[in-house]
Amino acid sequence: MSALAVYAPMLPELILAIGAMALLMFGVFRPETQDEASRIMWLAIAVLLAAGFAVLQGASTVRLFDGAFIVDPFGRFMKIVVLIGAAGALVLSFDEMAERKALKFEYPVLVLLAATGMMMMVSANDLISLYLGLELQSLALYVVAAFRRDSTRSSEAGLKYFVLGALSSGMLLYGASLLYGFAGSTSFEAIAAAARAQGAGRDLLLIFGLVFLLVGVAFKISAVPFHMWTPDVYEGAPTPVTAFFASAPKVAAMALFIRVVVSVFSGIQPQWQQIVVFLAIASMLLGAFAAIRQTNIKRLMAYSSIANMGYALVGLAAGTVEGVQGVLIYMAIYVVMTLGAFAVILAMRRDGAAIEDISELAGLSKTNLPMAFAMAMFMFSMAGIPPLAGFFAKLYVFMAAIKAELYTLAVIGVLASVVGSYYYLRIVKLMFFDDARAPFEPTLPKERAVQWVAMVLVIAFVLPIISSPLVEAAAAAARTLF
Amino acid sequence: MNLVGNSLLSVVTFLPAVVAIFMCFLNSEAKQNARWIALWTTLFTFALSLLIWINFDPNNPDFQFVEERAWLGPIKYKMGVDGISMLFVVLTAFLMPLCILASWESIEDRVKEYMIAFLVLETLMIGVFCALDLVLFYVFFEAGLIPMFIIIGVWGGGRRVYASFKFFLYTLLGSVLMLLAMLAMYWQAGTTDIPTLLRTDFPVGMQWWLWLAFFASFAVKMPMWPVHTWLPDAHVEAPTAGSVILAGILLKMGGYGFLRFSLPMFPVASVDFAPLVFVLSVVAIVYTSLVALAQEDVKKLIAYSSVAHMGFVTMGIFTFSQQGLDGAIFQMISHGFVSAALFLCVGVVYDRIHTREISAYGGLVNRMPIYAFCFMIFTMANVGLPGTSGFVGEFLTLLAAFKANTWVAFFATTGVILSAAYALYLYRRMIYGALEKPKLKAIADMTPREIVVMAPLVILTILFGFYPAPILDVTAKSVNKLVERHDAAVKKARADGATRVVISPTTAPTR
Amino acid sequence: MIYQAIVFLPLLGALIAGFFGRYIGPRPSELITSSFLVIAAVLSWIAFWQVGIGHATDKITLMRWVSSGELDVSWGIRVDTLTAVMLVVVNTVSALVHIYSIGYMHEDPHRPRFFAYLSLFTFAMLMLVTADNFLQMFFGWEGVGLASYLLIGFWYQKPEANAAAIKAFVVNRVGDFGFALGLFGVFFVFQTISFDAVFAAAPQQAGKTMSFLGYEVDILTTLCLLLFVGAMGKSAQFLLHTWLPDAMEGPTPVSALIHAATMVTAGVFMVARLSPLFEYAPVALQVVTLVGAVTAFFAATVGLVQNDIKRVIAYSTCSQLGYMFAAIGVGAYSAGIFHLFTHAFFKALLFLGAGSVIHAMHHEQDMRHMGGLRSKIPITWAMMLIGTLALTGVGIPFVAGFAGFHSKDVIVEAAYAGHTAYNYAFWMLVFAAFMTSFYSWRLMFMTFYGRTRADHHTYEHAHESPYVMLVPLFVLAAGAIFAGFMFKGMFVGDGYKEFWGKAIFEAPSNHIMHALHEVPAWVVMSPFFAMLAGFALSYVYYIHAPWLPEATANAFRPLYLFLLNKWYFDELYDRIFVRPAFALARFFWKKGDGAVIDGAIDGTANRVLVTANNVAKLQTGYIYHYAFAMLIGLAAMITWFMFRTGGVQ
Amino acid sequence: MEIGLGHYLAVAACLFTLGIFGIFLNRKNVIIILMSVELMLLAVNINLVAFSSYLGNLTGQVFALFVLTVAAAEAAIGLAIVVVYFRNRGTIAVEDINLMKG
Amino acid sequence: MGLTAVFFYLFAAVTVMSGLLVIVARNPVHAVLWLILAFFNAAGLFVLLGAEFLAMILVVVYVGAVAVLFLFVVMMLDVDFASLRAGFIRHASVGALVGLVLLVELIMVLTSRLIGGASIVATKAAQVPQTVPNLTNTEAIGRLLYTQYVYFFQAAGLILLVAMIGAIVLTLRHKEGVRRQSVSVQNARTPAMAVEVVKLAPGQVIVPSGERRA
Repeated sequence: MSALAVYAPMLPELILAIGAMALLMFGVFRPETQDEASRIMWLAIAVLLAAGFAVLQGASTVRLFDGAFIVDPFGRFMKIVVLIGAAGALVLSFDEMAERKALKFEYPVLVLLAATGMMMMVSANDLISLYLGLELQSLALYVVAAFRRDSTRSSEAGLKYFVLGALSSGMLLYGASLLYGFAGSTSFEAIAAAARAQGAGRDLLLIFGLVFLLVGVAFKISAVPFHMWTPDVYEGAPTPVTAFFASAPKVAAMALFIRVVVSVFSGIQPQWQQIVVFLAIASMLLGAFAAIRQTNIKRLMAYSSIANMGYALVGLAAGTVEGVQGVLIYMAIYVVMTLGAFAVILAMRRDGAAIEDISELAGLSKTNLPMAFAMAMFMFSMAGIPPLAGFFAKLYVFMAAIKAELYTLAVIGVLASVVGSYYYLRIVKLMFFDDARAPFEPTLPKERAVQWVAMVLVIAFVLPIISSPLVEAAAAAARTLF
Repeated sequence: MNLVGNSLLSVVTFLPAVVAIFMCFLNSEAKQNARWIALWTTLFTFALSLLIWINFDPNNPDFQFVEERAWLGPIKYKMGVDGISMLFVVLTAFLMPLCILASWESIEDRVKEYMIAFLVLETLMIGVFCALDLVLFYVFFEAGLIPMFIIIGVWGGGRRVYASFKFFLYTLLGSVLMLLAMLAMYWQAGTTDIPTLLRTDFPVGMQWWLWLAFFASFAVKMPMWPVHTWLPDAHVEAPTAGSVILAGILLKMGGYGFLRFSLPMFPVASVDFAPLVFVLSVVAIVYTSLVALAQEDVKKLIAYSSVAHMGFVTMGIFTFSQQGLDGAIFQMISHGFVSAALFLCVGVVYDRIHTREISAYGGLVNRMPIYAFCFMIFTMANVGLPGTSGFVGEFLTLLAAFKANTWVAFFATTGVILSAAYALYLYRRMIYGALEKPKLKAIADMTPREIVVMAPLVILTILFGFYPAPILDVTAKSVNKLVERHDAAVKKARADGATRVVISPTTAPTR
Repeated sequence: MIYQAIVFLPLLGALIAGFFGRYIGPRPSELITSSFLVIAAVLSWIAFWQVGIGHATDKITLMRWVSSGELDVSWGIRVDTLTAVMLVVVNTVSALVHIYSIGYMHEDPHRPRFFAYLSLFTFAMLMLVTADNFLQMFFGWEGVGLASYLLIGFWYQKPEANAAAIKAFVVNRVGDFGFALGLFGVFFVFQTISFDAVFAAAPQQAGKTMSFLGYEVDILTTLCLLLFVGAMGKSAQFLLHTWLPDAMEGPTPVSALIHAATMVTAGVFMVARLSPLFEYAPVALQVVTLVGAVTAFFAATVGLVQNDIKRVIAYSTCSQLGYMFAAIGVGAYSAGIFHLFTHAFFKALLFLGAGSVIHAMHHEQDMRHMGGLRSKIPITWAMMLIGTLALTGVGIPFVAGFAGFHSKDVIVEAAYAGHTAYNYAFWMLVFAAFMTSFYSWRLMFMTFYGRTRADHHTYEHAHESPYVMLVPLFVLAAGAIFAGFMFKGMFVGDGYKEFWGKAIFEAPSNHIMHALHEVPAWVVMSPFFAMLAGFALSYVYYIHAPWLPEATANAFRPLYLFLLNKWYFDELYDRIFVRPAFALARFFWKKGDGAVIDGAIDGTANRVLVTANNVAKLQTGYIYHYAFAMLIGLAAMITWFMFRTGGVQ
Repeated sequence: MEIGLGHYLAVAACLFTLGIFGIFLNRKNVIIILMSVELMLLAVNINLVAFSSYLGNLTGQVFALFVLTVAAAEAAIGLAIVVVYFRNRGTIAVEDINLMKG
Repeated sequence: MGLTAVFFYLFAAVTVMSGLLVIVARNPVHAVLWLILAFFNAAGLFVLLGAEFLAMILVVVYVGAVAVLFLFVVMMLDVDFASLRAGFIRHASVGALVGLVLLVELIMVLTSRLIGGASIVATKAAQVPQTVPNLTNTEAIGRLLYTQYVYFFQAAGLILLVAMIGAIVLTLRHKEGVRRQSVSVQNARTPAMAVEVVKLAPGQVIVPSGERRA
């Protein structure tokens, strides 16, 4: 028993992996019906919840497998967010998929495996575990992107995602190899120690390793200029998948990003700070501008997520406890907003077909006020208007940036947020100011549930009863990295 | 007092929002219910706000009714009012029932949502004036954009989309910079507590930047020339009650911000930038008064006149004198109900004829004598005729401006001439003359409901013109404290060697 | 209590008539307001007696008004001789005008409103004259402006009336602009705006300078000049006079009350009230003289050729106000006020008489369409005659005469004694007296004498006014005859100092009141001869040789047109103020706000959209472009660090 | 001249660059892109093995082993997606893969 | 110049050359073949570096499986090769420039920094697993793989599982209308199920009852 107890900290990952395999078996040997698939979907959600529950058990920092796997409060925080994102995306998935008779049991299995990969990424404390986690996640995501294999768009999305993802993981690997060469080890601690050495900041081998590695991770969080896949994939992938893409993997990749720069490269903070500032500025600006002319709501959400990652990076650029805390809060709120927004997007159905054109939202407030109101709240929140959650997300990252005296970054950030608010407003305008179009089909219960929960969270974040647990947990999580 | 314990401010602030939440579950068809609920809520809120006034100690220059609760770690939920802010709370609560009444019949579409938007807006506006924490202030300050955006956009006129976007983005652009400044202040002072910050001396170099950032926000909100162009558009397109709130309360947030933040927290920068403010104020007064003269849309005209009147406010504030500040506050309060009343007046005829073209009217006095009377009172108050509330503020600010800079006073006083010109010109074109337009032949005078809306405004306009003491007494002590502290801070900073060429002229008479 | 009653009875009347006139009907409204005014007038005379004769000056504080820091202003009533004189003038004339109006306006459906305005005006005027500080004076100042605006525009359906009303208000505001600045300056210098405190502190400020608009200027001179701008506006002095003739669009009783007897004299009153300041500002006083003399002369020239009966009187008023200012300018405050006092009677008489004529002629005002009315309306004729005699200053030199004779002669003498450069003031005033005589008689001749030029119907139906209109005329006529004679001793005689008490201050160096008694005899005689000459010429032109006016006009056509068009002031102002203002307004609106500011904003917004399009175009959809972007990003970062770090390695 | 670590790294760098090159130079066949990715991974492997050898520890080789494993999995998935795409569009020309853009 | 150097240059040159040919080859089939050549030579380099096991794996897994898979797909997708590769070099110059910059920088940094002295290499080798002299490369890797790196090993397993699921889920199709052979059903067939005995009355017509067939 005691030998097994050693592995208790990785119980969440075990639950996910074993759960995935069990469900796979379950799916393979049961008749291929929608009901069965739906049951597996429920079970997958249960597995995710169980994993989440397992994450919550434990408080200390534990390293396993010669330090390749680390469980710490930071990781726990991010894992919870990841699991919420994944579970939320699954909840949104199955009504939609069942509706169009496209529910397959492989989907939840792949999501579970992807989630396993994400958990591994969050817990990675070694270049190899980083890489493997990343790839486990990515490969699953490539598949689900192309999941609707009869759809040209879906397969194109998968193809693009795959090709560019492969390129990015090539770059990441190249960086990893350089870092290995630099430090003589793949362990984060060893690299960190080497990077803290005198003069490491001028060692181009280390810097190149850093750059290549960060490029690979930046691709996953779709930071500009490594974002190019995002709009196309978001648009092409089945909408529930897009919802998934926009939530959990971003969080995992961001967790990875944070851990890598903060704990591995703390010795060369000025260098990575430059990269992060660049990525942040580019992402915020591009996200703000490119979204303006979009007509497809999923594309819009893609650019929105690019911009959001830029804001999150603003906090990271500070490189301080406050900064990391800000990013954590940002990601948590981002996931909620995103899931809520996608819950609305998924509910845009007419005559059994999903509608993705933004203009179809016109006059929604007249045909479905609760939904329009929820969407408006998400949009205002993403625009960073108080007292909604999105404002506090931005508040914390900018707070950190200001403390770190990154004034230019902060100013550009807030200006970009003004530009960005334009397109969020445009959606509100469509829903509230314009004449009504034909109503959508009635919102399905699960979608409505997600909409409502997310909306309540977004609005009620202003209450300390909602916000302070998150803020404090984020603060505690952030402190463990320093 | 014990009825609401120490949370009177919170109750006044959040009562409308709480009711709004309950109203969400109201049947949309029950329009009349929505109206009555909103009316009673706002009336009750107003009654509670009067409690604040009654229990307010005018001899205490500090914050009163202070309440503090934990919120976001170092950021506290802290509310309180002093002589500078208290009246704005009452003003807001006072205007709200009038807005609801003014929308009684003119809003037929989505009544419930409309009332909810207004109630939420009321909470946010009152909150702005009560907040004693930077972030809390910002939350209230900025959140008001949402309901206002919706109000203009949903219940507005033809170009409502353009106007609402302009309003929203303009204001947002200004205030995000302020947010950054607030954060910088937080790190500098280690707190977002406003009373503490009021006692904090920021380094002079930092003050400049902070001042500019706050200025960006408040100047847009005021609005000061040249960032004023959102206002005419927003006013024109907003429904009547929206214009009332916009002119009556939202504009005051800028002036309030200057008084609460710029002046006391960045005294040196305020002095250094005062010439800039003076120039902009004077331009606002002269330029926008002239522009008002040329308007063909009655709401636009009033909007431009608002800009001009706000010019007096900024000018008064940056004289750093008791009279200037008293005058500025008075001007804001007075403008709060005078401009509100003017927009209500426009609303009265707009509801009947559905046009805001001045040329579509003429000779209204023939059929609407009561209306003409009300309009006359407010026109005269707008002109700043002594005996109306509009005079006192203008007078005090100009008085103070003369002390600060005679050129400023000189040009600003020309506003007195111009305001007479455009206001009377408007009155002549709309009210006087023969009733010739066929559409106007059957126009009816104000209904009892409209009279009920107007009457308090008329009474207050006259009352405060003859007896402004209730307002001036309340503000005096707090303003005095502000001015003294400001002077001391500037003296100290200058003594510390932070000498800088100040362009503000010294016009001390040789004695 | 008596003073409160004097001041607030009119207000009460105004409120009753204004708010409840619709319900109680026009006749009660008339009666209430008129009787209140009569009471006030009677009380005023009592007050005059108490103060003027009994020297019982008084000060009453009614209520706090504006208080902010050092500024502490209250509503109050200040009663001294100056106030008492004004109370008498205002309330007497006002009461008479009220009564007169009952007849004059009896056909008008809006009588309650009219009487409310009249009473409101009276109240404002009373606030002005009883002010104990600059601010209350300013209140009254603007208040009479408002009432004037309302009354001029009383017939709101007439576009001309509306235009005139706005013009009156705005031009007055130009004056108020000066007043306001002066007021601010006073506070700035003295830290108070209470009359007593300011007057007490004024001597210490004499000769000191302050910075104003970038110049170092003498304090008191500047303040007095600024305040005088206010007086110019209200008293329709040269350059700011344009509103007064237009104001004749209002009902005639209004012209009598406001634009002859009371409001326009507010400027004179103000300068007299502020004599403790002006006395220390000799330059300002010189300006006052100059403006007064020029106005007297200018208005008289214009009056020569006007055809509207009321306009003639209006220019006459303007001219007479110039006399008053000229007197004050040379230091003869009491002379100025004396003329104000007498002028109120005869000018109100003339206006009301003219009103009676107009009433008789069914609202015909053009003298070219009158003539021969003497037989039709003899009482009116008689009253007008008395008024004319008083105005032109008929009297026996060194003995006695009509009211104007006494007061005007004192002014002319003072102007001589004042030793202006080349005695310009004296000569201008004498010449103005000549012209005054000419146009006054011209008015008489054209209206009442000769063959009628009115159309038959109108002429036939011309009828004498009812007694409710005539009785006020009688009272005023009595004043026009006796006021000068009776009160000369008090106002400008040897006991004048005792009479005025502290109400008028004269600097120790000011000996004008003595000097004017010692002017040469020819100086004393000069206005008399000027008057005679004017009468003679007028007689020749309009009775003896009626073809002469036209011939003269044709002979001196440019001059005639120049005068007829009032020296082209309206056109000039239209060109340099009104039209440029509107042009500028449109320019600022369309170009400034529209093109530049909104252009910049919308332009920025468009730039954003264009940028957005371009940015979106970057997203070509081609994998290789995406890969290329990544590569560029990578290469850029690598290169950046190469160069950042390269130098060190 | 001794063959040092640098030589191997240079070879790897060349291959890596070629791999990147292949991705955006290639306009016609998406499978070539996949092969380019394989080239990149090969470069990485050479790097890892070279470092491993010169450092005298095996981590690099183990890493390379996993890279190989993952690369195989990646190739499988990649080719599967290509097949799916081909079934839908009947082409795998890179230039045709631009249904979604903007 | 030792034998190692000769082989190094040989393998290196062929690897890079065939790598180049992979991306410029007109025919995808050729490209795959060039790729295979590159792998072979890379395996040679591995051998030079003492990593025999990896060299083996490279040949077995890559050449034997991956490359063949490529070949299979390329040929399966029956693409019209003639029309391909027409617009090969359009933005090549810019791309080449950027790529060249990258390459030069990489080589500059990697060679200048490391060929001379592997200083960091020497100092930092201590705390990580060493090659054990008396074990073969394969054995050493094996020992590590199942002890210290078991976590990675399991993770790699999951990845392969994902790849499997993914490949199947994306490409496996149950075509409608295709009859599949089911041995168990065939074997379980009894005469009772196959033959129906019908008694016919004279003149009665047999109506085929297709519905009965299971």
